[in-house]
Amino acid sequence: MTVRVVYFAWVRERIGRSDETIEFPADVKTVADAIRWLSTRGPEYEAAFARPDVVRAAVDQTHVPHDTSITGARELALFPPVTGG
Amino acid sequence: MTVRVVYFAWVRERIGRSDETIEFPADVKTVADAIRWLSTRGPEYEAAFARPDVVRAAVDQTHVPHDTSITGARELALFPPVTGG
Amino acid sequence: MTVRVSEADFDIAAECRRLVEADRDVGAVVTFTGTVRETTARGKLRAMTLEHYPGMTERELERVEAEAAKRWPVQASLIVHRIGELKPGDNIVLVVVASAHRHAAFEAASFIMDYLKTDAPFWKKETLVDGSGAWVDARESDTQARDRWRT
Amino acid sequence: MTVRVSEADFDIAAECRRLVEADRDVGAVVTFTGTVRETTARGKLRAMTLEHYPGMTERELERVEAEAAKRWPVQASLIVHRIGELKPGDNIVLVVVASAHRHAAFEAASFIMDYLKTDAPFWKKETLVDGSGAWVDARESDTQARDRWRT
Repeated sequence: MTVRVVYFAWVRERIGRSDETIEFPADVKTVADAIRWLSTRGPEYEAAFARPDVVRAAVDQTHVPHDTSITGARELALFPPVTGG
Repeated sequence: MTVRVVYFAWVRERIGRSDETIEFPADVKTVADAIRWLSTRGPEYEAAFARPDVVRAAVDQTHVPHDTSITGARELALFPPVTGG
Repeated sequence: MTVRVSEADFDIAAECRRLVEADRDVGAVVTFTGTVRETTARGKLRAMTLEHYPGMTERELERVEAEAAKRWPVQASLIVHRIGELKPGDNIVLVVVASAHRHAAFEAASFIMDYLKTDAPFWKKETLVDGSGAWVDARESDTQARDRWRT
Repeated sequence: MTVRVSEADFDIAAECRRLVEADRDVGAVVTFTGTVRETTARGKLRAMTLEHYPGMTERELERVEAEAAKRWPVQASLIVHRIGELKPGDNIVLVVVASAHRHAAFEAASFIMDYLKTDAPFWKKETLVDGSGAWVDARESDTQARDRWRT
């Protein structure tokens, strides 16, 4: 499954890129699976996702909890809690 | 007792003046007494104070209830409920 | 803390800028602007005339500003109230509250407006397009709004 | 109902005037302006950089505006949020709500700010005068502020 993955704030800085297109293996079904799988891609990903509980996610630009399915998703965003306003 | 009496809004319009200096007789002790006494001064005062319960008062520029003493007051203001803002 | 009663209009942006420039740790500025509505219960408005009690007005506005500053961490506040003849769409009143915290700024501004409505000696007279005039009646809901701060 | 994400500053007075001119029965306009504070928990600020998620930001802001209009009689509303590099004292965010009723305007503006804080995808990075930089931490109090609207 091919998904555009986008990163913001310190998640983006630690990984060293703002977006990439990822071909997830078939057993990656949820946001939590995706974060776990990405963590294994190298030390920069490991650093970004060292505490997966503080990472927030959006699927196709809607906030979602980590147990949400990413099946059919076009875009997965991973970022720290927001701090606007 | 000499008091400057000031009127606002429809109290002022009905009486036909914005202020006057009144020598109240000795038995006029409270705001309610003053309103009652003023009502007897002519039809314009009677019209202004036909419903004394809707008239608000201030003694020396502080809101007061009708049972407040006017002994020693320099200024008594009589007006409708306020409608600013 | 400033109060101003004047025939002149006000510029919200300039007033806010002044408060923030005076203190760079403000963070949150809430403003309330009351404007003259064209539609009244009696018909279409031509003009609204604001009368006030000079001296007492300023005292009451200063009192409510001081009370707000006692209840919330207000860094700066301003009340401007216009008097004289106003047209539909014109500004009537401006309340500005600056604080480090947004909830304090919202609550203090709302509190000031509720007290201003019931305690500041202003009276509005409406003139309709047909030429008829009438003093605006006070509303019971304004007294209730003020009283909720007393609990 | 309008949302705008932009590097450019905003003029509160001009924005308010536009809302009132469009509807002469507005009566009450509440604005919230958030500005960059010079003093931070870590030291004196030199600059703040605002990052956002283009597309999702606008969606979230439109969603919260629509939700406010469902809950209160909002006649017009506007959200402007700046991005890019800002200095102490600069404007960050503007929320304007126009209504016939002042309590509706106050509540809707406060509601919009609470949701914006927790749901709109913006991130702040602080650069201090000593050159050190750090991402601002989210605050638990903001989540609590939003959740009080859910009861």
